[in-house]
Amino acid sequence: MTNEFYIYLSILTPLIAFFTTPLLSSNPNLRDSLGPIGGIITFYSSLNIASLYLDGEVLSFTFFQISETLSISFKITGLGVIFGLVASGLWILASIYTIGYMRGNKEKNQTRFFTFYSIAIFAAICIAYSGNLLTLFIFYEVLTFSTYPLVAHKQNEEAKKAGRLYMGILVGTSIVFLLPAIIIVWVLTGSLDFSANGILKGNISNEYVPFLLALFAFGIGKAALMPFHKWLPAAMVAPTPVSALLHAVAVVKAGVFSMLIVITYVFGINFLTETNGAVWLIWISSITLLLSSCIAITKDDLKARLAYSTISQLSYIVLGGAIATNIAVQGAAIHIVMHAVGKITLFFAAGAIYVATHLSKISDLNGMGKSMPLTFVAFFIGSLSIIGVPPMGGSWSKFYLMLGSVEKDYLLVIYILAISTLLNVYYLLEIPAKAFFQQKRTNIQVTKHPLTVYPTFFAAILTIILFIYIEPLKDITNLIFGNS
Amino acid sequence: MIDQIFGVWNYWIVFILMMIGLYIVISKKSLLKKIVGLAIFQTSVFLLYITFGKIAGGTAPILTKNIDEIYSNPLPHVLILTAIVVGVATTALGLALTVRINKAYGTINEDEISASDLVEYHKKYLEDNK
Amino acid sequence: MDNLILKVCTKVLFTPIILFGLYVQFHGDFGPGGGFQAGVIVAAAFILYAMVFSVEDCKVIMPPKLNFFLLALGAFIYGFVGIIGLILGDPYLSYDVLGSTKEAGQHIGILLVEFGVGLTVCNVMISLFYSFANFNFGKRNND
Amino acid sequence: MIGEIIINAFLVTLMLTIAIFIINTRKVISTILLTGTYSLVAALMFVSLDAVDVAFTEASVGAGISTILFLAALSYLPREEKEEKFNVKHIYAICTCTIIAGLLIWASYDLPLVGQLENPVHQNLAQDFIEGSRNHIGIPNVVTSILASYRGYDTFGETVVIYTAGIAVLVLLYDGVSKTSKIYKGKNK
Amino acid sequence: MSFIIKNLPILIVITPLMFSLIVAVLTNNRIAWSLSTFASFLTMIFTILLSFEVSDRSNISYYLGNWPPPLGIEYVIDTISIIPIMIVSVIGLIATLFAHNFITLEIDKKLVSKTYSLWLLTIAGLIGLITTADAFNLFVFLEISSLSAVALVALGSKVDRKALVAGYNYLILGAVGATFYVIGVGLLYGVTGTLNMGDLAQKIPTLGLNKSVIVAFTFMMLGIMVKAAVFPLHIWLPNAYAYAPSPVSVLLAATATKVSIYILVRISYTIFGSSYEIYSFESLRYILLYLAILAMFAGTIMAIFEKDVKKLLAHSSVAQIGYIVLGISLATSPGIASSFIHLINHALIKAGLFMSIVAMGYYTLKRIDVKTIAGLGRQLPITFFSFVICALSLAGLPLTVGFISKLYLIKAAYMSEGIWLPFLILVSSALSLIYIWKLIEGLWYNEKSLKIEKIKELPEIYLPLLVITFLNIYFGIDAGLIIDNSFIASDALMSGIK
Amino acid sequence: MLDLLIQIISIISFVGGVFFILTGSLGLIRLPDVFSRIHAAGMIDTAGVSFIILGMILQSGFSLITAKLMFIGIFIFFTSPITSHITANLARKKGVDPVGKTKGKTL
Amino acid sequence: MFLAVLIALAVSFLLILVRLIIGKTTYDRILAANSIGTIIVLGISVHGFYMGRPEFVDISIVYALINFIGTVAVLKLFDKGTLGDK
Amino acid sequence: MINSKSIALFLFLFGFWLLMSGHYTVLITSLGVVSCLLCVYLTIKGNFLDNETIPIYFFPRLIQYTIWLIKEIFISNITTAKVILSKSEEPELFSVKASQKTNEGKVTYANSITLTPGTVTTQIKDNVFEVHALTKEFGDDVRGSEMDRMVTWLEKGK
Repeated sequence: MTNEFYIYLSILTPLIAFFTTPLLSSNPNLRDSLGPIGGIITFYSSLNIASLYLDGEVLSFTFFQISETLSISFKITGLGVIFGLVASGLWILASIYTIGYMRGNKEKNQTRFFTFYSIAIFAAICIAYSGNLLTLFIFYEVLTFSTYPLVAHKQNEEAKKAGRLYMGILVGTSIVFLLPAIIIVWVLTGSLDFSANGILKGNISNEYVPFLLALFAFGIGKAALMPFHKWLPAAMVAPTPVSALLHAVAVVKAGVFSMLIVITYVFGINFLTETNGAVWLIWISSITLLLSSCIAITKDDLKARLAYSTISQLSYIVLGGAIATNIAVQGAAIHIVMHAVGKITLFFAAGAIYVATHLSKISDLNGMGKSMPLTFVAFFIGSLSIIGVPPMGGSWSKFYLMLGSVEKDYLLVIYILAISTLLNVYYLLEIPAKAFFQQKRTNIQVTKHPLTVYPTFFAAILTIILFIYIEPLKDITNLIFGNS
Repeated sequence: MIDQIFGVWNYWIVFILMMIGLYIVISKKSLLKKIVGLAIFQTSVFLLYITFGKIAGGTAPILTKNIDEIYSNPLPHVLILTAIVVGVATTALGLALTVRINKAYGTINEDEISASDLVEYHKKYLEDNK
Repeated sequence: MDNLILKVCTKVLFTPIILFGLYVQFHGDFGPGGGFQAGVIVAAAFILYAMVFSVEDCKVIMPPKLNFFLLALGAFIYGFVGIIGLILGDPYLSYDVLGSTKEAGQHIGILLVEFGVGLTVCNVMISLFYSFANFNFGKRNND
Repeated sequence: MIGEIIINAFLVTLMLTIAIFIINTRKVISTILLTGTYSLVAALMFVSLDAVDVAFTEASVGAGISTILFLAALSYLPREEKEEKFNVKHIYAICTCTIIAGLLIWASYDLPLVGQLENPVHQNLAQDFIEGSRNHIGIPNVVTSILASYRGYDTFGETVVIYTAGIAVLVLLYDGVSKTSKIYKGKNK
Repeated sequence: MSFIIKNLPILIVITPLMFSLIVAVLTNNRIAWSLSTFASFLTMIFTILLSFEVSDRSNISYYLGNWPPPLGIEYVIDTISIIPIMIVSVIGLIATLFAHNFITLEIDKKLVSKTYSLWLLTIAGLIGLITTADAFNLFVFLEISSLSAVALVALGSKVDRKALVAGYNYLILGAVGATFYVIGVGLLYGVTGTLNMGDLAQKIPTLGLNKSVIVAFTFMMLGIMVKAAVFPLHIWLPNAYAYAPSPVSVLLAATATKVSIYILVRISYTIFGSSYEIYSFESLRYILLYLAILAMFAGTIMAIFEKDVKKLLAHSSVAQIGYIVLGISLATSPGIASSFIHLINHALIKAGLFMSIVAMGYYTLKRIDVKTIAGLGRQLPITFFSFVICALSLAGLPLTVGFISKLYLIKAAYMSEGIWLPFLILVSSALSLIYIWKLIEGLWYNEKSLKIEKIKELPEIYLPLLVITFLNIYFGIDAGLIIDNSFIASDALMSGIK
Repeated sequence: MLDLLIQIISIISFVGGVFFILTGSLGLIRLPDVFSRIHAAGMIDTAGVSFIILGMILQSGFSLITAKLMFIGIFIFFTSPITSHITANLARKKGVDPVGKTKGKTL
Repeated sequence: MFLAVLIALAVSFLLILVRLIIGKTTYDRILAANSIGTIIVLGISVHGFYMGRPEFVDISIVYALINFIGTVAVLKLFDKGTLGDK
Repeated sequence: MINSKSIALFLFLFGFWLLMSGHYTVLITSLGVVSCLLCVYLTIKGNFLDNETIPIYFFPRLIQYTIWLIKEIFISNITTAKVILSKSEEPELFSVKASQKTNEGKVTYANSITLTPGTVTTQIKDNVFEVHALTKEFGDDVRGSEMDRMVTWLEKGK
């Protein structure tokens, strides 16, 4: 059994799920079980890939060659391993949760939903293991297109409008900025392959670096840098599992992952440091970070608040990349995992609440903690993780980011991080606080679905586990800059 | 000297003739007049070719018994024969189109045609936005 | 035109003009002229006839269907002469192989080819006149 | 020799005069008659430049068939052009034409003089054609032998062009062209 | 069999030509169509055989009438000309297959066989243009193709009277262009005494610096630029493509201007390439470059504001021609190669776009408008799928042919002009997204405006439509064939420049 | 001797032809209305043409050209009255008033 | 001698051209055009003799023919307003 | 089909061909025969092979008439030239009766009138001709009806 087998396995499993789901539409149980099974297989192969990567194996293969310098190829990188683990691991949870949500909510068109869910995961995993910018771009687009039917799942006017905004911003930015950026890289270097120290060094004059980086930063609309963040709150009309997928697992993570990949493997952090090409990005991401936190406070809709929280958290990751030191990038990479787990907890909780009560306003949640204790405890743990309070996983990443900025003497960044944490505390902890300590206003029918509650709680526990077992993750992030 | 002048005189007049034809094509509004202009333009080009083929003191390139005869160059003649046919084909097609345009629009004046189109466009626009 | 003199004289002139056209057609080798000019002259005779009498009268002599068939046939003859050369092993439009000697072959080739040209040109001109003269003849809707 | 030149110059100038008259005639019939005359004079010019075949064709086509076609088309067209005021567009046109004419006249300084035996046109090919026509093809009219044999493919193309024009006009002036379309109307009820 | 191999260069021209003569006299429309399809199929087979021959020998010279070149007319097929021939014959076949269902819609039943005759003549004319190595013979075929194309365009008058005016303008401008070309050839003939392109290329350098040659070059280029619809001379194109009958739009949009552009290349590099040093056409190159840039933006912006879909696509063609000409004007081997790549790819893209849009317009009344086709995409999923693929290809999304061509164009532009030119190209292609999105949105999201009950797809057009869509993707993935051949061709062209 | 005679006769006929042609052209200019001018045109077509063709026939000697020249002459003789007649006829029909008096009962 | 004839023909050509241009009625113009045709027919023949290649008289015949048909066409157009059958 | 008229037409045309041709090879001459046959066929097909097209009965007296006519033309040409040069024109319009019975006869008469400069037939209605004359003398000539008699005589050649 060759080592590439695991790559094939992890890529093909969701693809097979994609093709078989429509065939099994008559048998909902079998159809729904495809998700968890696929997730387990993918996660298993991702773990194998990770261990192989830690052993120093270089895994790469070319799927096909378009022309001499262009190809569709896959390659395992440190960042890719992390993202692959996140995507596949959370797929297990998400798919179990989705079953509960969809059945509990009695949604229509479930087959279509599951079909596109699988293809989205497929695209995410392909992004994780892509070996060059072209492959990355293609699956980036596949991800965009495949999530569109999910966003517009409800097919009413509002959903369609949101879907249009979603597609408009994501496809627009990717073609208008990202694709040209990729082409420019190709023209400059004649290659699109990722390399541990970047490929641009020596091929571009220093003054152009910020511009090229800007094309990438704004082109990767999924990273939700302001001013291209509007799609994220708009996409909140989607069913909650989709929001979870969008905000925690696949889409936004694909965005920031691409960002990090570009910064580390295309530009190279040393090159960025030399040219100071990423300084502006620090400020942009800081502004995004603060502004979106402020907006989040004003939102009464639970999912909208979480969405702005996501925007803010994504900026942490971009910020980590922009600081461009080893530690900061490692922190960013770890934050991908931590935020994913934390945010998925929060969304699961929100979805569970919605399934149980059909409530989506924060102000309506007063006193609900007593009806749904497990859910709100999970929500509380998730919030703490996002805020960065030990012993939750989120504290690690914030710690690394701060280390990174200290290393570079960006003291202002530390202040910003601190302010943002305070804001986080305010807008996230307000919800469990209200749920537990306020008086319940009306009698609300609560019909919990077990498959929505337990994954939520499990995800919350996962945040704590990740705080303790951080070592393997650290090992992988240490290898981001080369396998030596 | 006179050789010099007449050596290029033909060319010059032919060039000016061409430009008169071209001028008519460009500036006249009447579609029929444009075709006339095109005919003049093309005929003048034919003259240019034939002028190239001429040898002073030569005769038409139809062989006689006299071996020493100087014949003008027959190749341009052949080319122009072809070109004349192409010219009449263009004229015929242009006329057919003009006739059809006149039937469809009731005019062959360029400005009036575009005005008519504009009116039609606005009518359609109004209908669409009812 | 309802003019006695013109009608009678056209009848008289019709055949000599056509014969003159045919003369030009077959004497293109020796003097000015050839298929193209001949075609035009023959067509001119038909056009004269159509103008003086009526297009319908002219269609008795040259029915439109025949006219159209000959129109295509002329060009076809030309192309086909070329194809014969091709089949006999020479490049396209090579007449050398058509006759016993090269010169005879060229003669036959040129004669046939010119005939094809004449046929096409003559019929195209007649067809053009038919089209132009009788456009809008029947009842039509507005464009 | 001088006679030739005089005839040439006379005819060319005559053509110029006619062309200038054509620009501003507004009666279509005069335009057509003048164009016919223009073609006739051009044909005379061809005769004087030794191109008898071309003259033959120009006379029968340019002056004959073209004029008849114009007249036939005129049956359906307005007989008089609309009056045009001299406007900016004319100035543009004049400028364009002047520039192009200037370009051509500039080019004419490097063109070989008319009628010189040593011109490249006469040095290349011409003699081969004449000898070839005499010896290989055996036809006195060199033009015919080039037309039908040496450049027979051009002539084939020419035949196809005229065929195309014939068929195109036939199709365009087909009597039933504007019968109402059943498909379009039917589909939208 | 050997005589077929020996005569392939002429067979690809006379097959459609002779069949067009036969087709014209038929009365049965179905037979006429079958025969036309057969003819174009045969042409494609011959072209494929010819391409094998060319790859063996790299240069095939064919003497028509068995007369050696300066005396007679010569046909030359080489690695360069095989590319446009391939485009014309393949697109010709696909378009002919496609035409069957649509031609009776817009054209009187009794005229169908004659229309097919004109159709085949267009194809034959275009191929003849490419193959010939004789400057004057080129003119003859130019006229065959343009006259038949004009007639075909004007046939659209049954649906919209503007087709007549479009055809008229096409005719007049085309004739002026052709006459300009003839003047150029005449001047060259006057100073060299020959018409054969190879011969001309040899003789022009011996003349030294000659005013007539410069003017001749200018005139020939101007003439062909009209036909190729290079920017300021493109005014005939949008209307001609927009108001032509639907299948004709497909054929013309995909082939006609491509061939003219090929001739542009041929003239500037084969005839005048050998005297490049003497005249140093550097400034002329820049004129072409700026025109191309203007074309890119003008075409795109016009397309953005256009409502009529066929016209929109025609405007986009103007912009795409700008890209192609830009590649040529770089005057480097990668530049020309990128032009050739885009030449092929744009033919595939535009054929696909026109086919799918026309197939949707089948149900609309008269003009295909952004409004009238609203919502049709949902009812015609396969057609819509093809449309989306081709549209994305036009925008240059990876995995489609459009991406490949844009990539190489930008690279070539960067290599010879620096970063500003790629930047402009990127901006204009970003702008092109606007109109593409407008169409996709109209087709998919907008509510259906037509009150037609029975809308279902036409299975008859699946074959051509899916073939072209497949080609759009296939050559986007396995681009080696196109890229390699384009580079071979451009190297062959550049080797002529001394 | 005979040659000289033929030369002289042909020159005379040329002179005659030129005389009639010029007179005819003059007549075309200065005669008052279209009907009168037709007579002048008729003079060119008959006397002018025939004299000049006669001169040319004499110049060419007896050959095919003679025949062809005669055909030209005959053709012009044949067509000239027709064109004159239809021009006059049409002018009358369309109401062009002749100058001078009108005798008898005209149609 | 032939040159003299040619010049005389040219002069009369110009004279008739004056009539063609000043016209007055259209019938004058047609008449003048017809006469110009005749002059040109003669001119071509004489020119052939002048150049020493008199065998191209065929062109003159075609001229005469075209002249005739052209005149008939113009007159028919004036008479009936069309060249076809109404 | 084959009657005296078609044969006469054929012979006439073939004579015309022979005079024009000048190349008396078998090929060209046989082509000439074919051409002449084609022309005759066309007249038959167009259904106008009649006395008007081929007035064979004119032939016996044609030469004599032609000579007379040429003489008339010559005389009237000189007169016309005089009139033009002396500016003594006094045009008049009048009508005369023609005594011919057949169309071809009338046409011959009308053409003869027109061919002699100074007189032009302007209209024909049945057997009344409207004639325009340059001067009174010309008018008197026509009214004197010598020409009418000559044409009638020619017509009687039957």
